[in-house]
Amino acid sequence: MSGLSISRRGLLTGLSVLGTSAALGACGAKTGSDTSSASGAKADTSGDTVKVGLLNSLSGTMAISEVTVHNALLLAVKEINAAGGVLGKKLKPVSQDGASDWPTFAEKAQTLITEDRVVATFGCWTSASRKAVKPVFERNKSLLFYPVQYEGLEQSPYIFYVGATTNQQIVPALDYLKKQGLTRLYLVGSDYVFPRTANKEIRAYAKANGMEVVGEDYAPLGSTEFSTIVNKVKDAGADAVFNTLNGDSNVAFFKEYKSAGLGAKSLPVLSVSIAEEEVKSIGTQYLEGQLTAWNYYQTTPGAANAAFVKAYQAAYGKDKPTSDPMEAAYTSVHLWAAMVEKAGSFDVDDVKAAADGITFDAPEGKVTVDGATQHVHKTARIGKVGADGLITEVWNSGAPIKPDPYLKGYDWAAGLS
Amino acid sequence: MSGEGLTVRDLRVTFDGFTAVDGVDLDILPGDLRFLIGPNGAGKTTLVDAVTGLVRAGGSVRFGGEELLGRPVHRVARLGIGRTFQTATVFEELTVLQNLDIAAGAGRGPLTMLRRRKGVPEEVARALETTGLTDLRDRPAGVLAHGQKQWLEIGMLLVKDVRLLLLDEPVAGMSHDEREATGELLRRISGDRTVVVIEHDMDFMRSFARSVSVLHAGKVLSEGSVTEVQADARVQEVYLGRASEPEPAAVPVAEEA
Amino acid sequence: MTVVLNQSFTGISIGAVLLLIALGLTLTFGQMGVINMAHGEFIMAGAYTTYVLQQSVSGAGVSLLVALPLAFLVAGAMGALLEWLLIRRLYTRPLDTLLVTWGVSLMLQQLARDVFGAPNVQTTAPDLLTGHITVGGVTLAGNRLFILGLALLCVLALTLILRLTPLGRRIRAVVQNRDLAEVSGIATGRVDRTTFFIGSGLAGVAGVALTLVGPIGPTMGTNYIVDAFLVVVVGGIAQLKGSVITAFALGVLQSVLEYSTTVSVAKVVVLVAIVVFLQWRPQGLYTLRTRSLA
Amino acid sequence: MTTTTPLAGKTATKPPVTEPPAPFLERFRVPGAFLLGALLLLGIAPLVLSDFRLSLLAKYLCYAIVAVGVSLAWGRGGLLVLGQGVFFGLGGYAMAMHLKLADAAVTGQTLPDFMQLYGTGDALPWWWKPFADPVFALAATVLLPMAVAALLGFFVFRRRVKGAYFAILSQALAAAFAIWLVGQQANTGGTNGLTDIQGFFGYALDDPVNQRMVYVVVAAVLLVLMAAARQLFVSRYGELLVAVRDSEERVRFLGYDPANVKLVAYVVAAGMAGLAGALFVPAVGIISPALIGVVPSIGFVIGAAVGGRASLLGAVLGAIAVAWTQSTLSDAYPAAWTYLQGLLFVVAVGFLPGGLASLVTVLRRKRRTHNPATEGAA
Repeated sequence: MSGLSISRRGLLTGLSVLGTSAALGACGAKTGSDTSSASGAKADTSGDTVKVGLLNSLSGTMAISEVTVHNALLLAVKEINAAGGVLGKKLKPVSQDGASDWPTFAEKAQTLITEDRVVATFGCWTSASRKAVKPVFERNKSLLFYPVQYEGLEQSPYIFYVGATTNQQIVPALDYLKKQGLTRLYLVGSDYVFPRTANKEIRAYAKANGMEVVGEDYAPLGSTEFSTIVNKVKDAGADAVFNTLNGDSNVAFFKEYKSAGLGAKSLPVLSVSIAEEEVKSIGTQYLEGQLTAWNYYQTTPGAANAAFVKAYQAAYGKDKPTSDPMEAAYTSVHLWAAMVEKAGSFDVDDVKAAADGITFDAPEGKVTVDGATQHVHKTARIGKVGADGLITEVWNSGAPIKPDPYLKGYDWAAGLS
Repeated sequence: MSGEGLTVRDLRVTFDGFTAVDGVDLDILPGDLRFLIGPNGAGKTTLVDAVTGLVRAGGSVRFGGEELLGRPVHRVARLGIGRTFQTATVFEELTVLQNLDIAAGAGRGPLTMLRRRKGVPEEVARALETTGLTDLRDRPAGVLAHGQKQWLEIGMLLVKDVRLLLLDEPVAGMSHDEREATGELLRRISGDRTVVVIEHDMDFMRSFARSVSVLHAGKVLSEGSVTEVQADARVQEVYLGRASEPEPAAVPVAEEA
Repeated sequence: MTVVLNQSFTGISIGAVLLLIALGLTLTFGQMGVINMAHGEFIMAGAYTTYVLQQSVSGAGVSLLVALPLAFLVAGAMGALLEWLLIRRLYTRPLDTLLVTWGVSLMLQQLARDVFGAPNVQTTAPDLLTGHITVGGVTLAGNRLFILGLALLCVLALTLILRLTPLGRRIRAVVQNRDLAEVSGIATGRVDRTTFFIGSGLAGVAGVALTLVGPIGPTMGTNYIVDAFLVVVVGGIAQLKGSVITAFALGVLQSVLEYSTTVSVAKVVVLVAIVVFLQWRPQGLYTLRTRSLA
Repeated sequence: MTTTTPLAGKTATKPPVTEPPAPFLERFRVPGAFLLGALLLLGIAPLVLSDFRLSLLAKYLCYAIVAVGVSLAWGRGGLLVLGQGVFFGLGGYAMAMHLKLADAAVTGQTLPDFMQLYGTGDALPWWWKPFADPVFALAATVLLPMAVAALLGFFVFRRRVKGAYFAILSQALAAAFAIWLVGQQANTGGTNGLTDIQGFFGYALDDPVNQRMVYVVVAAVLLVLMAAARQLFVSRYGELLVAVRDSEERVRFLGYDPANVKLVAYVVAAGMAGLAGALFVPAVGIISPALIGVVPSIGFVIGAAVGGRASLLGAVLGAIAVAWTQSTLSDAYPAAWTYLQGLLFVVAVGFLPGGLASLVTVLRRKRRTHNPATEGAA
């Protein structure tokens, strides 16, 4: 019985403290005002080394893909250090595990910036993780380099988008299909932001280009039961399937696809999330002859790529494939280093100012940073899966395509965003 | 003592085609201490299950003028009918006092429920006295001896002023002294309540029963005082070949399928 | 009409997968009342067994046939070990078993990741099973027919074991009355372990079958575990036929809904339908009505 | 043990029994610990921790709030609540929807940013509209989860769905809710969830001072809820809840409806999870389906299991400790963390069902046997 009265006292104490703190809080900035006292923890550039943050999912469902990106980032850091570092300072990579969980990404981004005081951060894979960390980087005025192709419609002042935006992957892929006379499309995707946004753009493109979308289906992320969707695809009378499925779902989809008697010859599938690593886990038995759209393949010709593949396999295993996101991650570190060298400073504003026009002879070919959008000029490449599990290019855009995240240069895309 | 006691008419319980209770009629007057005996499978426990709403049954069961069949268990209980089980079920992690307090409090309002118990309610104190558990009231019920648990169970029925007690083999597994004490307890509480006891122990029955019903194969075989029943030829026939005092079964739950 | 027939076959084949993954649970959960969340990882063990075997045995068809009994033994042994190490100490605490085996499942997943790597691995299916036959406009996929046949075979075998063999009699005796079985001279501990061995072994067999339709990776078990339990819960834990009917019914329901709506909607509707169904029949489709064991 | 015999009537009636006065220290143990906790959380932590550490602690305390409810429903009531993610999510989304609308209003928009990108039309869905009102939104963070829990619990408990069935059912619901949220990208933000939240009732969240205020609110709510839960634990209701856990059937024969007893615990736990979700949003700045499905829902009980489900303090400290271990260990040793997490489940639940808190009791009991004078001092 004494518990009751005392708990009440405790409660009152709590409330009074709450009251004073609320009064304190009133000194804080109001929404929308620019008087925020947030300054962002300053990166630590005092010593002989500077820290760079690597933010990838090392555990959880996304670890499958993100660990390879992590490896590629480490490789790039090692190369830069071997060449003398940046502005004479060695880079010290600090890894944080996003654990395939978006709130954790936000927390770890904050850790990298305020605790580790990194000069820049590289990583994230899913759009969801990028959306989760975006406010953290903006609030702290710190830089993130994002290495994966994505759905566009974004332009944060504190993110450099090194992967393809839609006009460097989806649009060229549609151009290619149109050129092949495959005009009736069935859209299959995982149920999340990228496929839904991409498919919206595909519909707009199709309408303007005399193509037809004959069906559109989404499977929950991680779904492994595709018999009904494949039945629907089969019945729809499509010329090609545009596939934005992600991860495990691809395995189940292609196994089902084959056993339903469909294949590259009868009904080709163009996938935008299947790279060399995924081909390996799905099986060439199911994928041979199918199409993919990326900016880089392990087989992409050129000395830069030969060196990259050789270095990667020397570090991580002879049978390890290299893929587009890995290449973009690798490239992103080199691009940042070049920006810093040009700026002569690690300061975020200086680096941003120096970004425009920075080029790098990347494994995918020459890439150039577009300072206005903070995206990268990239060459689009359509590839075909071979019996050896590698993807060979069957078409490319000829020259790097200027990034256009909001598709402003395309009339058919008006009203999309 | 008012009311008409327990009246059972044509009670039937069937499990998947097997008839466990097959048209039982019983009249138990207020203040009676009635023993239900019968061989394994006679339907004694099922009868009590039916009366307390645990199994669905046909026919009619009235107590104090109210029809019991068709009511959910807790509503039957609120009419002043309480039972115990073959294996004593007390709340092992609560103290004796807490057990009794919960038993006493079914009608409490939400505000009382949300407050901490202060002191010992009068009826709880009385039940502690009656069952002789006063000194053990702060012990967790889980550590009580077997007999004490049975008394606690009976005490939990007493605190809420139950008018009809249905006890399922209350002395099974008890020592001789415990049996005697339990018998005395039953006698005392049956003065102003109706008590029905399911029992295998014939000595215990002979010592304490006021009246006896013999069940066999789901039907009432014989009814009357201890001497009348013992003299009944049909009863002797049913028990012939069996020990007149079968040991309490090792597997109490499954014996009557 | 073809659409209806095609979808019916799809529904049945989804049902066959559900049945196969749930079959082991009808023993471990249905008969023994153990909620084994690591069941999914036994499925995974079966799939990885197929993968390892293919690395060493050439010929996809042969390795698949060898994988079936081998996966049964591997997953069964893991199950028996789990029973011996942990579960037998927890028979009186079913809810705690759920959490403990969830912990085991996490560790097994990480183990698979450390041994086989985080990415999915691939197996090659024999040509016979990647093709299809067409009967009157209906496409019958080889892998689906195989899974359907395998599921029915397992049901048959399990029924025969439970009904006809001395082991089956012992299992039923222990389930119905552990104490009585013990005093009748049955080594209940050994029967428990054997039951668990068979139940887990069936998960291994399911794992082999799943290599034909889905991904093989460390997290594959988690894809199936909730569905598998739902089949047994809805079917009623007492009888095998409840699970059989439920698996096919859910399969057909899922495929019909998917066809007419979207996969997400179908999933949500099926899950909600299950919750509602359990309101109506809390003990599932088939129950054993017995005297209350209060 | 001496055999007592029922001898009523023979013994003289004793004077009415009252509770023995507790020893001095005992009497102030609980309130003392409570005040100490309050001092630590509200006084010392804000002084010694950096802004960043404090915001992490705020997040852990949100999990601890869920654990308070878990301790009540599972620890006391034996209801293994494996679907707390649903209630956490309902509270979180209710709060985030309001904050997104408020953010949009500041910049003169009618639609939250994600709807402008992914939405179908330019009208706000009808079920978003009431959340523009702060009072409605705040009430909804608690009442919405409670209402859902009440509806579900009413049917489930009445039909005597219990134990494993209840646990599996909760998981199915958590899965269904997460899938639904993901599928409704135009209205809920899909997998991204609701993120990039700028303000909290007019205060800019990027200001560290305001972040500290959020922390204080979270800590105060935790303390208040712990006090409330403690009162429930020691009340008659608390005893009855334990009785229901021990033997539901018996409680029914005493004339109670156990369904109602369980319903109260379930609904209160749901409300607490909802409040935790609502506070999580300003503390972390995001709510997403990743916090709602089967796996996170199981995660919500692990803290309570490790610390001691039946002990309020144990559950709260367990939740904080597990969250802290996860975020410190998983970077350096992601694999080791997964093994440890699995091991925690096995050891804490399998071999130490009382959690770490039971170690304290065991030790205390040991000490008491050495010093019998303190026992039963009446």
